Amino acid sequence: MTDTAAHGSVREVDRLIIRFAGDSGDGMQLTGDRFTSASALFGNDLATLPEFPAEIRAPAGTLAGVSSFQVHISDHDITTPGDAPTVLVAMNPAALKADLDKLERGGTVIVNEDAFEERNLTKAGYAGNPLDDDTLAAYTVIRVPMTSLTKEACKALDVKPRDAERSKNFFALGLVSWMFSRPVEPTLDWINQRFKGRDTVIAANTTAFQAGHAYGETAELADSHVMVRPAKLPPGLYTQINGNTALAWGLVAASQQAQIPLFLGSYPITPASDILHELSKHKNFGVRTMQAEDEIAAAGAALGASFGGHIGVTTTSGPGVALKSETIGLAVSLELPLVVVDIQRGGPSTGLPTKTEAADLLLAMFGRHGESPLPIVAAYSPTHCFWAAIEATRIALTYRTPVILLSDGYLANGTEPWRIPDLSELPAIPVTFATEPNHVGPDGEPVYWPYLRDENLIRPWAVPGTPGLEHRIGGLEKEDGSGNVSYDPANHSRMVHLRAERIAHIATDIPPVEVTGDVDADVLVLGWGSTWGAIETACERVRATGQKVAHAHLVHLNPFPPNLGEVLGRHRTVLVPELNLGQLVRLVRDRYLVDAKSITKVFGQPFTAAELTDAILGEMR
Amino acid sequence: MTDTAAHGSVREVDRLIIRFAGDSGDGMQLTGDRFTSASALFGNDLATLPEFPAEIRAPAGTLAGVSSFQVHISDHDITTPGDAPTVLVAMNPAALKADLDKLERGGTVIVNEDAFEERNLTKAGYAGNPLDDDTLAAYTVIRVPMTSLTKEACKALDVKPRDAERSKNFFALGLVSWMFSRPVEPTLDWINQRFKGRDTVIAANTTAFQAGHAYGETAELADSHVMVRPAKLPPGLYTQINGNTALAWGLVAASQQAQIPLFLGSYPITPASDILHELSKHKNFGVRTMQAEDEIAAAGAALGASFGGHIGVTTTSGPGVALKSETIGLAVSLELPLVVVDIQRGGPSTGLPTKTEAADLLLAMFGRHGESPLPIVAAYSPTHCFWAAIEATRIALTYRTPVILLSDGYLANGTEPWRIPDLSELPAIPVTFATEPNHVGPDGEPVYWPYLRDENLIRPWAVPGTPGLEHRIGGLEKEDGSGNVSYDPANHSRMVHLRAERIAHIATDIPPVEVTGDVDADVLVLGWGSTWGAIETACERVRATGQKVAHAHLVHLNPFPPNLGEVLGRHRTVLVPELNLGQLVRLVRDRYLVDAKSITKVFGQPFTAAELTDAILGEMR
Amino acid sequence: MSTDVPTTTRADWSSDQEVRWCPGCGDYSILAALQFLMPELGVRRENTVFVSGIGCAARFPYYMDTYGMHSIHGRAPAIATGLAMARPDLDVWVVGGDGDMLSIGGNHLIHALRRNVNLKILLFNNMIYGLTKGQYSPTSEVGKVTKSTPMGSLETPFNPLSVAIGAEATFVARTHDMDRAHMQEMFRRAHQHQGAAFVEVYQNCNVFNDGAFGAITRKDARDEMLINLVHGQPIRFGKDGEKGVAMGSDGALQVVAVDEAGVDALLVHDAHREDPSLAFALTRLASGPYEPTPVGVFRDVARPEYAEQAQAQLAAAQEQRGPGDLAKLLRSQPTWTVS
Amino acid sequence: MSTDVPTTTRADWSSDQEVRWCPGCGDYSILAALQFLMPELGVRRENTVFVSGIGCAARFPYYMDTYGMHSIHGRAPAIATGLAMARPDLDVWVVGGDGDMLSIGGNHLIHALRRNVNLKILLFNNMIYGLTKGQYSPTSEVGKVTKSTPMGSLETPFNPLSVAIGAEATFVARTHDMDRAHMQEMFRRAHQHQGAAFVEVYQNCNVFNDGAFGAITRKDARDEMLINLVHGQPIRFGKDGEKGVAMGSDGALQVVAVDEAGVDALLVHDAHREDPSLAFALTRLASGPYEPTPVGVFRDVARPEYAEQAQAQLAAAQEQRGPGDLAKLLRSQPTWTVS
Ligand SMILES: Cc1ncc(C[n+]2csc(CCOP(=O)(O)OP(=O)(O)O)c2C)c(N)n1
Ligand SMILES: Cc1ncc(C[n+]2csc(CCOP(=O)(O)OP(=O)(O)O)c2C)c(N)n1
Ligand code: SF4
Ligand code: SF4
Ligand SMILES: [Mg+2]
Ligand SMILES: [Mg+2]
Repeated sequence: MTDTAAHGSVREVDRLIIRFAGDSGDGMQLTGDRFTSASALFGNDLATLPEFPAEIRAPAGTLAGVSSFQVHISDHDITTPGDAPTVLVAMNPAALKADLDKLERGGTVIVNEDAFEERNLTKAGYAGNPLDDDTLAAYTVIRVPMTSLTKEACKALDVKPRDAERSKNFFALGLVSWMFSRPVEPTLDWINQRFKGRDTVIAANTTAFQAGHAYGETAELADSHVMVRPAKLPPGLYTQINGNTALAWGLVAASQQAQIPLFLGSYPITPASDILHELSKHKNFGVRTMQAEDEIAAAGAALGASFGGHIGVTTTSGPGVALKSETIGLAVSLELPLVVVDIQRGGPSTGLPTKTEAADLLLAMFGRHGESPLPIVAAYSPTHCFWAAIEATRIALTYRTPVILLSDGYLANGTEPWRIPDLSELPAIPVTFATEPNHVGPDGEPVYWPYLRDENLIRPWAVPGTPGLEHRIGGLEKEDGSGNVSYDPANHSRMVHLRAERIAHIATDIPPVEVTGDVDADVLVLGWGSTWGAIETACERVRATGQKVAHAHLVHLNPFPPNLGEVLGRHRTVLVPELNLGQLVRLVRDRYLVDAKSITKVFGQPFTAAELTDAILGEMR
Repeated sequence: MTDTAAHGSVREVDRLIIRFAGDSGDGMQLTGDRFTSASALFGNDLATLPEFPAEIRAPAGTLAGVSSFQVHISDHDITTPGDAPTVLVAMNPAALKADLDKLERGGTVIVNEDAFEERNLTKAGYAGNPLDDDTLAAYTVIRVPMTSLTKEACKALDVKPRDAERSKNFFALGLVSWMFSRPVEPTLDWINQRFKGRDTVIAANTTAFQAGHAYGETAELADSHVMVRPAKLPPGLYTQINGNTALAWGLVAASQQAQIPLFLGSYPITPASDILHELSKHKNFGVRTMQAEDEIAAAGAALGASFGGHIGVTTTSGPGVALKSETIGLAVSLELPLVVVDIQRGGPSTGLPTKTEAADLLLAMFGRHGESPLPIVAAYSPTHCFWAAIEATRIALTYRTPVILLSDGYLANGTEPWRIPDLSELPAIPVTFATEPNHVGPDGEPVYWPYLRDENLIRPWAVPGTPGLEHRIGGLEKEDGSGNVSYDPANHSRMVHLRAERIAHIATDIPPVEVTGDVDADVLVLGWGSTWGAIETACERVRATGQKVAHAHLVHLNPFPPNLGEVLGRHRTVLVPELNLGQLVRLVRDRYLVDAKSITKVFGQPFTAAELTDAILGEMR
Repeated sequence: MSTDVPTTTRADWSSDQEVRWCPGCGDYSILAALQFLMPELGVRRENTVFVSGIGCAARFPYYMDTYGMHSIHGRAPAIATGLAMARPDLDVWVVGGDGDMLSIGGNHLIHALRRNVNLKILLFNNMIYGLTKGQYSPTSEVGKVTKSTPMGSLETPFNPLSVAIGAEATFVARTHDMDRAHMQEMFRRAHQHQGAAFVEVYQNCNVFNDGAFGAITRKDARDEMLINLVHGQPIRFGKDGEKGVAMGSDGALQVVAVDEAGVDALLVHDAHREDPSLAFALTRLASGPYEPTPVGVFRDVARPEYAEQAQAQLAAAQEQRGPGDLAKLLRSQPTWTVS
Repeated sequence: MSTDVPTTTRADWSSDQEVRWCPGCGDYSILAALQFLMPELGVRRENTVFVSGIGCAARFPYYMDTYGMHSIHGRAPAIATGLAMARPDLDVWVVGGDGDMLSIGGNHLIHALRRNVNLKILLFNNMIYGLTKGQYSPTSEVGKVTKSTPMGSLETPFNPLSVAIGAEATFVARTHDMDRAHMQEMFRRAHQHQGAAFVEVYQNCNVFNDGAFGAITRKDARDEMLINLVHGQPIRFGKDGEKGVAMGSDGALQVVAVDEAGVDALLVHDAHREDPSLAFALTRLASGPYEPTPVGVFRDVARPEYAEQAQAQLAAAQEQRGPGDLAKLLRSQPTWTVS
């Protein structure tokens, strides 16, 4: 900090939303990431929203090729990556074109002047040069020839100009770091770490970064010199984490808490692949990861591992869940633990693979043939993915059932600061395997009945290797108790009802849904999943207008928390914002016969707090 | 008829329910089938319920091996195979044990005496011989040594006793044919047809049949000599048909009406396989059938054929629908016609493959990732499968959408008389392919836009081979109009809504739901699928008690008929009987916020009219 | 396998469930062969698992008094792979029919084979769909008339052993339901193999495809129609071994008369050869169960087993980084303190 | 194909969609090869369909100005089979990556091959998952370190040509993205083949698996590392054809020095041989793209095509029973009249 504090007048603001936009090749994700980390280490609260094209590298200079990264930093507790950016860093015309309309009126645009030449302009579909006409009239524009300055700075080093050019994103990073008074060490350290061994690259990036930083100091940008003080977050040790990493760690934590080895069967798919990548790093935790030939095999392998006494997990996105349906149905029938993670993305079909959406709730609820109920848990923030993963695993292990854990592309890639919990804060997950016969056979000798349930309707779990408990289970209907194949009509009816009650009964083992804000408000906003942050902020803004509003957010979508009906009954209006065409709203209308109203968005992007504020206020008029 | 009328006193009854029960090896299905055909040709109205084990041939003599066939014949219009049989034909102890409790009090049991020996009795789990103790006290018992009498009768012919024994089911058939005054010719003709070329078999079966018939005449069974007069059905040419055959013919009919070749991609599965078998016989209609490597390939091949301008159809049961989910989602995105036939069976998982259930409605409705709406049509009787197939195909072709057609195991195998429609009664299905560009490109030349919709939001269908209309479609989100890949957020939202409206709009093109019975009743019974017959009969019985009740039955489950809300609004109580734990009831509660009540049965068997009558009356108290 | 294994008999390996195959089904003799063999393998029932898909063959696990799973159609190899990877200490057997493992389950089968995961895979090939009442299968001969192909099937059938070898299988064998001793020998060899072992069992479905293999498995036909492959031995058959298999000058295998070609001309069977080409050629010798058909172990080569290697990676990871420490993991990215 | 086909140029076959592969991706050269070749095949754009699954390779159809479908991951061979069966008049090409067609889509691929349905199947093998950013694929070498296998992959890779031949393929060829002329020759031959034609194209993914094939496809390496298979010719390679392939006494193929072994000892390539054993042996010659590797047409045999046969059955049925008469069908079971 000291070094930044050193310089002259620094205007203080309580929050800042910066959006880095450039070509897929320009390293915007990395730039945004570094800025975020520096801000995190500096102690701001923050939230990020990375956006990138579905192609590995869409054509350079085109709109389709634009990759951007938005970060919201503040000196107080925030829950979203922000609505309209205050600052837009545009590395080329396409980036400006794609993101300018997002910038708040009067905001600052920092452009890489050099990139605004003929070819790029036409590729971006600009007739003239927006830097010269009045396109940017409404904004503060800072033109910086980043490419040439970077090359210039790197002259001294023996790096080819083309390579030097690659470092221009670090120039941009250096410049913004100065403007917003970010500490420089973390970034310099990181550069040395990341490119260890490739000295010229280290040299070029470091030089570019420092050149950018210096440029800010020397050029007349003083009045853009801004600072956001650290946020007063609850004391503790913090780290910055995205949803997929948090989810992977939550699975590891659950396995540790239960002392049951973790087995991941997975098939790569955006935006879920990173969980496979992360878990495959932790073999020293006894975590087995298998990249299967397809999603069906991935789910099957996980189920096979569960039969063997491991906690089988399979991670995927919508198309994979559809494929796993039959195998999940088998898990329902076998009553074995299985955690199915669905990182939702834009659909239907292949849809928008890299964009977020939350339209798989009803698939999770009903996407199996026959009466095939299972619990559903949904994460509501990147860091909550850690806790949601533990909860999903706890339910799967405790109740011997497949559980679907819902997250989405926004949570998966979005990051926020996380107070690292003490291990003592983690729930215990006691699991016991059957080791003894639990029944006496017709001829009086002890036998093991795999479907002889306890008072919670949970069946025992005897794993291969246990002498005397040899048994067979399968997808055909089973006799209540013995588990032998049975075509008896009355038994089938009993089993169908038992499977349903078993899942419904879990409601007694989950926390009641909490209501935040004005419990006596007429309007309740009922949410689930990644809409949490936007809803919280929107509700605050609504209250700021003097209106009352309450917020309830569901982590358990099936079964519902026992008090949900009562909570809904307390409010005259129930609004249900969802990133789909209205799915949770159908479940609550059916279950509680309340005239809940839907607020929907299917733009492949999260709600902004502004959109929700307007929608809520609109309903109040 | 004459020959039957000839004999002495024949008691007339208005209806009869006979149940043939025996070992899987005893040919009960065939026996029941023949009796049914004879009755059909005789002019009775009728309905049948075949039941058989999941194994090809379960162990002889055991309960698991019992195969039975129930037929309801009457002189008036009936809609169900009947509740409690008046006559039970039991070929062995297991059959008696398995089905006796179904027989109505005071009913008649006809047993094959010879089969009631030690081994069979123990296999069936009888301590003593039920023919000797008072097990059958409450019933009229007719003991006939069928096996020995059959062997005896066949002595003359040169057939081995073991083979002769096989004909004992024809002895039983002959006996019952006499008792219930069935014409004999049809059966004799059929024997000669069916076993053409195998003269000894023909001889044995004919002899056994006649022996059984004679036995009735000679033995003192006079007071069991009963007759059910032909029913007064609407005039016309009739045939007896089961649901799967009717469904297959409906698909052929639809293809003929649309002049679009039929392509079936299928993978065998009970109880849907017979549709594949039936359609593969009709190659002279240009029907292509492909037995694919799995359900996914079957659906994929059908979709590929649709892309080529055929009407792609894929037939399966629950597990197959789960597997096809992703491909159906692609069809939703491609907006191509596809008919997915789900012959529902007992679930979850492999469940009860040969038993009926109707628990796939919500899977059909929501079993795809993302917002992926499609129309759903459900057949309500075996013969209605013909019309439902035509309607599903009409919607698929007209609106370029996958349609899920729901039937179930009971409809699939159940038979009833069908007045063969005149071809002029079939709906026209006009389909036009695009042959010309439908838009002008940027540079003014004509182009083809595959997603340029008409006023009904239907996109044009240009098939390969059409010059000038070359285009690419895929599962990624498409630009409204051009159909080019588009990641534009606003476009995605527009397309998601267009896909939803497109399906919702079909409501304007389907008949309003009709209410039968007392339109002014407080109680409305809302049904769908195979519960129709039982509901109709139950409602009649309720009215017989002097109470009013109305019945509405849905053929279109998505979208709902436009007048459904208004209909529901007219009745104080809405009861929804379903062969699941309550699925349609969820949809109507959500959609119309009416407190509809569920009546459920998951016994792998259809509702009996009695069960529903009690349930409805129960709700009235 | 572990020592001091209690001695068992067939009865110990037979579950209390009544067997529900059709009378006369070939599955009975395969079941008997295995139930009689298990006591000889020196393994424990509790460490033995049978996993199957769906089909008549797939009912198999219900009849073995071991751990077992009757799963869903086609997925047994995938499910068993997860189990074997999680529990390398178990003996995992996979049983399924030609439809189960070559039609819907074909992909899982070939991937299990290339992974060389420690599964003993028994394919009961009856060249038909039994449980669904007689449609043709991927091994049915061309022109097969069935309910779904009234004018005859069109597809060239898979040769299961060619498929397996094409998929990098390390152990490939064939036997048939009429010869218990030979079945047991094949199952024993498969069990000894470390890795994925694939055994095709010709199985008669006497209801829907009766006699499909009669031409080669009838007692009186075997001498002339079954070519017994024995590692290290020249490939001969016929009552007095008067016929043999030799490599033609054009590089193609052919059946020769031994007295004409001479014993030295005969191909000496080498099941352990790394290169699968010859084993593949042997699978092509008969184009169907109506020509002289090789039975026995076609291929049996050593290659690291999947689950063991995965296990080794876990061990190595613990070596290098110590056993997992959750507190450390949660702190493994840059951290800062808020006080 | 029909006569009087209008002459076209590459431009006619290029769609207006901008190509979205990474700069330097091998897919570009394959696309160019096909776009330049199509005008020579004497086919019409409207009768040509490209069907693909999902992956970088699978974006292919968007760039051809023909009919096309970018379907779902792994299912292209199945979807294309339905299309080809419904419309035998069309030229149907299938394009996909090694993950698309050998991982999730492996079963559809092998069944399409045994069916011998008239598809031209192009597998772009870059030995990696490109679109999902670099996980190992079923063709990745053992020990491959990727995001999903930080300690190296364990599975033995598929040899796509071995798999295809094991699955009864009638046409099997290999080429690579560095040699347009050779690619075009292979594509042309595939197009001429009546039935399922399988072509493996070694394709460089310069972002996630750069140089995977460099050792054999680099201009200066080709002479020594690529073994050109020419039907009817002895199999030779090396700058002056100084090396060749011969059948060893043990029945295994081996690379020999021609001057030592003599030309007559060399194996003469016979792509048309019914027995696939030798073609299979050739696929095993190189254990990976770092040893001398055969390219060209391994196998090209005639066998009735699936869709044509299906068509023939329809025709036969109409012959025998006359064109379908719906009224008759509805009356085809016993009927009675109610008056
Ligand atoms: C997903 C799914 N598809 C189809 C079926 C129906 N089915 C059950 S077994 C079977 C094939 C039986 O043939 P095979 O695998 O050869 O076993 P077999 O009965 O001949 O022993 C089929 C298609 C099913 N149970 N599940
Ligand atoms: C059902 C489904 N599973 C997974 C994915 C994610 N996915 C897309 S492409 C791909 C594999 C890409 O590799 P490859 O097929 O070799 O094609 P390449 O990108 O290398 O050309 C995967 C796993 C998907 N789109 N759909
Ligand atoms: S149908 Fe065939 S395979 Fe199945 S049990 Fe009967 S005989 Fe055996
Ligand atoms: S990721 Fe690889 S395969 Fe995909 S486009 Fe880029 S270079 Fe080509
Ligand atoms: Mg079979
Ligand atoms: Mg690839």
